[in-house]
Amino acid sequence: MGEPIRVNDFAIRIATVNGTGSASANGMLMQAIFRMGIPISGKNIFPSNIQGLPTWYEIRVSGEGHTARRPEFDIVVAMNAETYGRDVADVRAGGWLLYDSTWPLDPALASRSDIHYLGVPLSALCAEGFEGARTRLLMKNIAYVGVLVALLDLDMEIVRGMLEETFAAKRHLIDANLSAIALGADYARAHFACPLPIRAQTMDATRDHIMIDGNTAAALGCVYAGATVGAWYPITPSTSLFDGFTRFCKKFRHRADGKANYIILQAEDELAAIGITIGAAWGGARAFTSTSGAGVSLMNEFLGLAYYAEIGCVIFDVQRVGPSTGMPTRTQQGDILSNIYASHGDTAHVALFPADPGECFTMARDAFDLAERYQTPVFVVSDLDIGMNDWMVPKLKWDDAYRPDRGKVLSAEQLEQMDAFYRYLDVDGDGVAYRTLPGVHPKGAYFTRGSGHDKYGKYTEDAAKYTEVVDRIARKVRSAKERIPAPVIERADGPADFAIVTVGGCDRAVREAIAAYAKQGVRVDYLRVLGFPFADEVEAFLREHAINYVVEQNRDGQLRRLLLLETGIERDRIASVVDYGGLPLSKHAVMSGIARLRPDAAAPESTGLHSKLGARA
Amino acid sequence: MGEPIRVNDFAIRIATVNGTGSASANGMLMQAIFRMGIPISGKNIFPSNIQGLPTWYEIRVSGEGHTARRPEFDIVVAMNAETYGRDVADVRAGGWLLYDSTWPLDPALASRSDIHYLGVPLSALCAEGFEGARTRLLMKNIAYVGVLVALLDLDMEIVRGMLEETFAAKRHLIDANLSAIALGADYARAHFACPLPIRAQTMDATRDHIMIDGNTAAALGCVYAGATVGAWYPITPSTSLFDGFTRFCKKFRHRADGKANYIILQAEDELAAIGITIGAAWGGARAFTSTSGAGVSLMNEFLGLAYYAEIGCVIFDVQRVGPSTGMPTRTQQGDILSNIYASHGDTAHVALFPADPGECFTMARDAFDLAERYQTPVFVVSDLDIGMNDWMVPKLKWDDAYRPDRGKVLSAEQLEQMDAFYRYLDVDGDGVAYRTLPGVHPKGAYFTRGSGHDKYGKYTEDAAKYTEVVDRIARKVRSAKERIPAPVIERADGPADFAIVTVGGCDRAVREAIAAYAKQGVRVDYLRVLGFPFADEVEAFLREHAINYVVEQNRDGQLRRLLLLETGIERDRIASVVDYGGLPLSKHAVMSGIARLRPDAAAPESTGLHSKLGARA
Amino acid sequence: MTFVKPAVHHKRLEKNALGLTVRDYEGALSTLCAGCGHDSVTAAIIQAFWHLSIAPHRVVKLSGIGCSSKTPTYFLREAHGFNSVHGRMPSVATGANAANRELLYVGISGDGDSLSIGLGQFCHAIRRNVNLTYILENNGVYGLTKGQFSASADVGSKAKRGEENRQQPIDPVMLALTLGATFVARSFSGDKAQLVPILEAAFKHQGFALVDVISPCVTFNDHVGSTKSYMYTREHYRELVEADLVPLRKPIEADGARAATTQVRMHDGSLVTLRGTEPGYDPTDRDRVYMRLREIAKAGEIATGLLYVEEGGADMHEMSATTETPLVEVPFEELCPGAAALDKLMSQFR
Amino acid sequence: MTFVKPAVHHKRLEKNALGLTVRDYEGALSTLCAGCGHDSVTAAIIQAFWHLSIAPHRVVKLSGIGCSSKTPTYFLREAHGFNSVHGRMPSVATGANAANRELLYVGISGDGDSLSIGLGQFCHAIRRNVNLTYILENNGVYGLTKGQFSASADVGSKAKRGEENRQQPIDPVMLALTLGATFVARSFSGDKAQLVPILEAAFKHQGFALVDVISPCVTFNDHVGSTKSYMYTREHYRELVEADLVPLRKPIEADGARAATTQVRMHDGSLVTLRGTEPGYDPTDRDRVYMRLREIAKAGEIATGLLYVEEGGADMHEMSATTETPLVEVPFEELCPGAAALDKLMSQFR
Ligand SMILES: Cc1ncc(C[n+]2csc(CCOP(=O)(O)OP(=O)(O)O)c2C)c(N)n1
Ligand SMILES: Cc1ncc(C[n+]2csc(CCOP(=O)(O)OP(=O)(O)O)c2C)c(N)n1
Ligand code: SF4
Ligand code: SF4
Ligand SMILES: [Mg+2]
Ligand SMILES: [Mg+2]
Repeated sequence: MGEPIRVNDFAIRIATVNGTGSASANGMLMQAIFRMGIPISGKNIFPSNIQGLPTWYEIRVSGEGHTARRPEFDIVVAMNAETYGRDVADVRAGGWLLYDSTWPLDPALASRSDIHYLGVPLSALCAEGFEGARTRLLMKNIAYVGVLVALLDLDMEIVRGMLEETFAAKRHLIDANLSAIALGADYARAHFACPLPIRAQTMDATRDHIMIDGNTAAALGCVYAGATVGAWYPITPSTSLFDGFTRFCKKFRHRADGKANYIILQAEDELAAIGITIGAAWGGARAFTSTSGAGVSLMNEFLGLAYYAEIGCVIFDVQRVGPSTGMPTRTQQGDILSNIYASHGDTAHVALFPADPGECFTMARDAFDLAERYQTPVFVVSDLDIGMNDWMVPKLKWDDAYRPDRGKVLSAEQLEQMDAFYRYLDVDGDGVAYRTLPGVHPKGAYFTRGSGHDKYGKYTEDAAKYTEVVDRIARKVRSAKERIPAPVIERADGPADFAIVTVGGCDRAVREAIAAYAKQGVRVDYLRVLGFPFADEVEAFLREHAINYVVEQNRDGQLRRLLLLETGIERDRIASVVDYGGLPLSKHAVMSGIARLRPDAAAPESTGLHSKLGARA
Repeated sequence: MGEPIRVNDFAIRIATVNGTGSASANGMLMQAIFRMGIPISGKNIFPSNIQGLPTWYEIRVSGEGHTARRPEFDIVVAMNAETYGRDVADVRAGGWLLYDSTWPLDPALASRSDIHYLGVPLSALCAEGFEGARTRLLMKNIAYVGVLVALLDLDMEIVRGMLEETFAAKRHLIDANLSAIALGADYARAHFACPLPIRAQTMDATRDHIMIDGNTAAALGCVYAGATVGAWYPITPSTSLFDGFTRFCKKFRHRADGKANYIILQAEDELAAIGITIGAAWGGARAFTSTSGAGVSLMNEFLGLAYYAEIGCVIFDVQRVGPSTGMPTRTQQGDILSNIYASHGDTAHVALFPADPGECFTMARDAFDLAERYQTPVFVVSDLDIGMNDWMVPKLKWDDAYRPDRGKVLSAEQLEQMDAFYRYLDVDGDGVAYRTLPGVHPKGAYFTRGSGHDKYGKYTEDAAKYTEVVDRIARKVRSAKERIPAPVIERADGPADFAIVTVGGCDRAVREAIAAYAKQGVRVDYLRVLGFPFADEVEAFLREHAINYVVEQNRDGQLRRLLLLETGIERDRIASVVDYGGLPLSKHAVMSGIARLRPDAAAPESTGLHSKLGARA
Repeated sequence: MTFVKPAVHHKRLEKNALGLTVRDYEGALSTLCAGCGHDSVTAAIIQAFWHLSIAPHRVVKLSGIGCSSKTPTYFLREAHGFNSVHGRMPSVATGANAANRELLYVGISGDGDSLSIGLGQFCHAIRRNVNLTYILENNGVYGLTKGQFSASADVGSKAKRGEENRQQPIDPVMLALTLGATFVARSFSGDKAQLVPILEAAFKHQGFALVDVISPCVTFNDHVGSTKSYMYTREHYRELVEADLVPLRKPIEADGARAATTQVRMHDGSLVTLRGTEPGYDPTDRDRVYMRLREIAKAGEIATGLLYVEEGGADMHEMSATTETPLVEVPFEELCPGAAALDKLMSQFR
Repeated sequence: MTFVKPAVHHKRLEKNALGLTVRDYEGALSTLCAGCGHDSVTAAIIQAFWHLSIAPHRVVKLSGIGCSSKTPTYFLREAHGFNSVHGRMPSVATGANAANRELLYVGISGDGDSLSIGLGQFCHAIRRNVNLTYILENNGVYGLTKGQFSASADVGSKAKRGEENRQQPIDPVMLALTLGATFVARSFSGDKAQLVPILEAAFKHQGFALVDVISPCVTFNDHVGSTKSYMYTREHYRELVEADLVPLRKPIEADGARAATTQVRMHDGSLVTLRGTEPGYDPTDRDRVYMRLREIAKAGEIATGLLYVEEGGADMHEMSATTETPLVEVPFEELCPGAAALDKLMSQFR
């Protein structure tokens, strides 16, 4: 074979049919490696359909801790005859194709001389080993896990422990799974040189970490931030955020009498979802909704109302490929501008950009604080990759000293002592007016409206009175930059050759690219924006560099556009590197994008077949 | 009095109560002056309410042809006791306040020593001269016209002719109106030195012109362009566009059998209105909708669909002050960006920016041609000032040789001869694919969808196939700049001190400012963008000038932002001059805005009181 | 039937149980057209709140956009008000109610606001049984945009300029009955004597209470040929059920004088007495109510009264098993599971 | 009742009047779950079009978003199709129909698509009486987003994970009857023998034809406890009216064998024969239909059949007095008034 041994550095793609139960098998594989202490990530490339179509699961294992997608597959597990063609093609040169050899492989597919074919008669083995069609189908998935256990040298004790945990009292399930694994592993050991040159080895890099998806983490953040009203309408890929919120509320939010300390409303559509959210926020609750691009499009009018009437609420946009329905099960960062400038008229909304589930958790909390502090809608701009895929992040932590920042809310006592209350008066000169909640005190009453009002809250059609209020609102929103988390900045050793600026889930791939550049002696400074309005550091950083590559996942370079509009940077110093086909970003896409703009820059090193990268699935 | 005589150069503001019939009196005044051959314009500053609130009508008369709003009133006709205060304050120093002296003026109001008070007991005169409360109320309006006929020396023969035309067979109405005019005029001649130093004099500058509002002209444009399906939902200030379309269709579009060659659907909301428009355009009709900002906000999702599924339809956005309900009866250019980038995901829409009703007519036609040629939504970005106010423009003309540009539509014969048809294939390499209409031929059938599709129209979730299509769409929309009307460019005599770039209805005020600068020896080059994507001339022009002031009517400088994003111009060479209080733009706002940015630039010359300009009404 | 203009009771200075006069329930001066039906509805709302001695600041008033939707400014100046966006008041009200279930919610809408752009939200608020009095000021036109037909315009009704509507009207009452609404009433802005007790009952109702009020638009829809004019409404008016609310505070006396009454006990214990004006009309039998209303409509009459009521249905909070404490008042300490719980939870993610 | 699985007629190779076989009416391969009710509906649609000998390319098929809304790809590959946005198919269909009234329009939607996000458009398409067959593939859940309750979920129906729905369902049939729909039917994806003739009649109907089809979601809503499962539907199924369409081409023969029939002549002259399965059921009496359906629903049964039909109502084009010529075909020369007319008009603006 001649292939050098590579420990804890490989990528696997598993091709199956959706709805056949492969998800739990893939999860088992992930968990086993994770529990071996090895950094790992999983990307689920699934169809917008419920059952019967091709689906892929990609596992990246990296002792160095790189967890971005790596579309260069050492092993492809081809369990779906329908996609054999592309699956064979997707094995890197020198890699391994694992397939079900119960039926012979089409000779046309079996003809790559630069890869290794590993045929395991999985169906036949399971037909022999198990009873019942459904069981056989499910166990076939477990059996390929078994094959991989042998090929990759996974720790069987860990796998056994996981099964015992999962099925606890159901001994027969533990046994069935164990024997399916044995079927696969034994066959592999009997027929192939196990382990392969690429393999896993126990290390200690995941001890304080968890595997979690961003929607679950965001949901947990909402629970911890004290959100009590959630309104939503199902839409991929945001649905699981409310699934999570529901689950955690059921766990944590029932009072002694069984009554709920929260209310979750499945709205009739996104207009209603944001309407409920705004109504509840106006009523004094921490309220939020979660949606994806199409939903935000429908919320535009209401978002303008919330901006102008100054109602602080939180919107999670778990982005998918748009415009229109687009590719609902693919990721993109295409809503950056439509979030920030949502609504007709002059607006700008506060936004936070998490890069991973850990930040989904903390930014969910921050979003509520910002929304209430600045009395304005706050977006948490996530995406499918962050929201639905399995990420390894440090364990989530909570500071029990945290108390919500409700901003400037007047209590009954304060109102009692006031001569008069005016909702939109800039009493403190900071652009933020005091608000009151319904029902608290007669003096707190005012009339909220999206139509022209003066600083006293009175209806107006007067130019000066109108502009006075919208000018203050502009000032107020701009001032939010003071509480927006500072950008993440990491500097190269020594003067940088160039800088990369990025946002959200591009983080991992960009860092991996920077590490690769460093190995090649190219020094790259790094900045990731965490929110909008931009903290001052953002512009300062851009100004430090002759050229900043703005890496993002949309066609039109929306972050770059936002930087152009909202900082003073010269256009020639920010260049777009975009990738928008819907797959999670890879180091390769970053480096080849930069190489295209900068012929002198290093292209990504290659260990195999790259020609069709990203164009698959 | 010492005031020099000023012929055909004055501004009048008439303050009344809405719903009391003053509109027709004001119209009569306008028409009389217009028929005297004198350039004129009227601005209706009305409340968002049906009856009983203050309303103003402003008439600008300018022999030099300046028809922008001039908020420096020589005469204020104060017919509404509720607003006496501000009406008195709004008379320029040296000007005249005309009020109903049936009741004495509050001494506090009568105390300005720098203006002339002209009291006419209008109510008393009408009580004497007419029977019935309603008639008296209406005739009081006609009576103030009579006063102005005398004060301004209007041509009574013209007035008489107008009345005879208007009321044709209704002799008694002609007589009543004539006697009301006489009541006012006689009283004025008896008590004041008539005419005033400011006065009208017949000239010949309106012969080939008409007085029309932009919505009416746009409606006519739609009829002439061959639009057959119109769907709308009422919203100020766009409603009168469909009122006009309905009227003209009734006039021009019924066949011999009385059947309609069009269908107008009052939709249940804006989502339905754009849905119907898209459906009809897809079905092969020239279809359009008309709305204002809130409506566009609601249309976002559908606009993304039309962009991505490539359906050419036309949307008129008659802008008002936003975000949210804002000031529905005030003007603004606040939707430029929300129109062009409507929808989540990466989009950019073609837009046309009319400056006056004449362009509303031609651009309505052009919009359909562009929509069908580029198979994409096209906005006509109008506003309340253009759409609802009375503008003097050259008579609308039509070329009978015009035939609609349907773009690339395959006929049954063409399809019959083809092997296969693929909806999204770039056959000609120009980014525009061929389309087919339903029902025409079995070979033309394809499946339209807003979800991922490849160039053959087939569903896809493949990165490369998806991006191939959206890249072509981006190219296609960019290429529309070739057919977007070229910008209006006017150059100063000799090298310019600076340039002004503007859009839409700002045109008149900017030109007036440039004329004023010229008188002061300041040379200013002028460019007005007529559409988006920008023609190449736009950037070339910007590059010619060290500084370009971008004058527009919104808070955040949206045109400037668009130039920053969509041309290569350096940010320091485009500076924002904005006015967004909701009133039509004036020369004064332009010049003082520029003066603020450029201390050396001339401020507007003043003939009177300016302190409260724009802040009124 | 002949129509009797209700006697206007000048109770201006009379005080209610809270020591407040009717004045204390007023708001800003109306800017609607003189004679607009909506102003009469406003007056009835003021009267009903005063009569029930509800503290103004414990009321939340909401609306969409339209002439009708402007009216919340004209009553209860001490109540928080929210003039939201066109057609979407139901969702805003739902959210506000979700946050604080203890306040009294009254939503004002128009026929355009509720039956065109807002139809979906209207129906879903009924389905969710939000505890909200929903007053639909129904004039058959879009008043604020100057007189286009709305979805409640009757077939054959003539617009001011003469066109005739040819589309079927959407009748909010029939719709609400079909959708399972638990309180359905119709009245007329010109009949305060009928409207005030209906509003009082609606305010007491636990759940969604629809009060459809024919409220003529004098400017755009009060001419001959219109079926939503004062004249037409008066001439085609048919009162089916008189309602009378006996608040909990007052002792309930048997009303021996009137027969054929149904008494419905409201959530707070107060009693609504319903007197059918025709024999056999049972305002608690949804299906028979539906049929009778269809008959009356076919006969060209407008059925009014508290047409249907069903007490004891679960409202949104009950269906959600929300705590009795308004969510806005639950202390953060109870909402946040804390660091220890998080730490424990983390083990599930390994 | 016991439910009899319809005999599947293998007419694959039989040709219709256009010389086409059933195959010519098929589309792409379905990507739905094996056993999904929607696929059966697709099969019935294919059958009905074939049987009526309608030229596929003269059909326009539209949908919103959902599993159900995917199905237009699976039939009539020679028809233009439009998979629009979620809940908004009715407006797109309205526009397409406005442009070309001559084609046959069939819209496919789901219960989420029609009764949640799309409720307003659904109701207004009924009100406008758009000439459109509206097939609502009703499974009580959002299939494509993985099984949340939809607005048609019955009270007490259990989700796969066990939660029970507590909100009243919206019944599209009752809603359509209330809103004045002129063709209202309900069927079951598992009963092709009933569904095919209903679809045929719907295609012939001039105006909006609602066909609500209980179409179980085998993946998320076919378990015990669900009221939209195959089992539940079969057990609670009650056929009220059998329909049979006799196309114009065929000679109409008296069917002496069956009594109690009503015959309705469709717009194109063909006849629908309706056989009530219970005495006295009159599918042309809206109010009695409404009442009977309520009774049946209360008894826990699901009424099916061509429940109500009214022919001869004005559709959208008739209400608009649109020319018979499809608007797309009116030549530009007739649409543009020309230079002279404009010149003349200009005098009005001076
Ligand atoms: C999104 C949106 N579309 C349109 C409008 C314009 N608009 C304001 S009020 C109104 C209709 C109001 O009718 P109705 O609810 O019947 O109230 P009324 O004025 O008759 O009382 C419309 C269409 C708007 N404000 N917002
Ligand atoms: C604006 C918008 N919101 C949400 C979605 C997500 N979505 C897709 S299908 C669907 C529900 C479909 O349910 P139904 O119409 O009942 O169809 P089924 O899948 O059950 O056949 C939802 C919520 C979307 N596509 N667009
Ligand atoms: S227009 Fe009609 S609805 Fe509006 S205020 Fe006037 S009368 Fe009332
Ligand atoms: S999820 Fe349900 S509705 Fe969707 S295809 Fe599967 S069975 Fe059908
Ligand atoms: Mg109305
Ligand atoms: Mg469904």
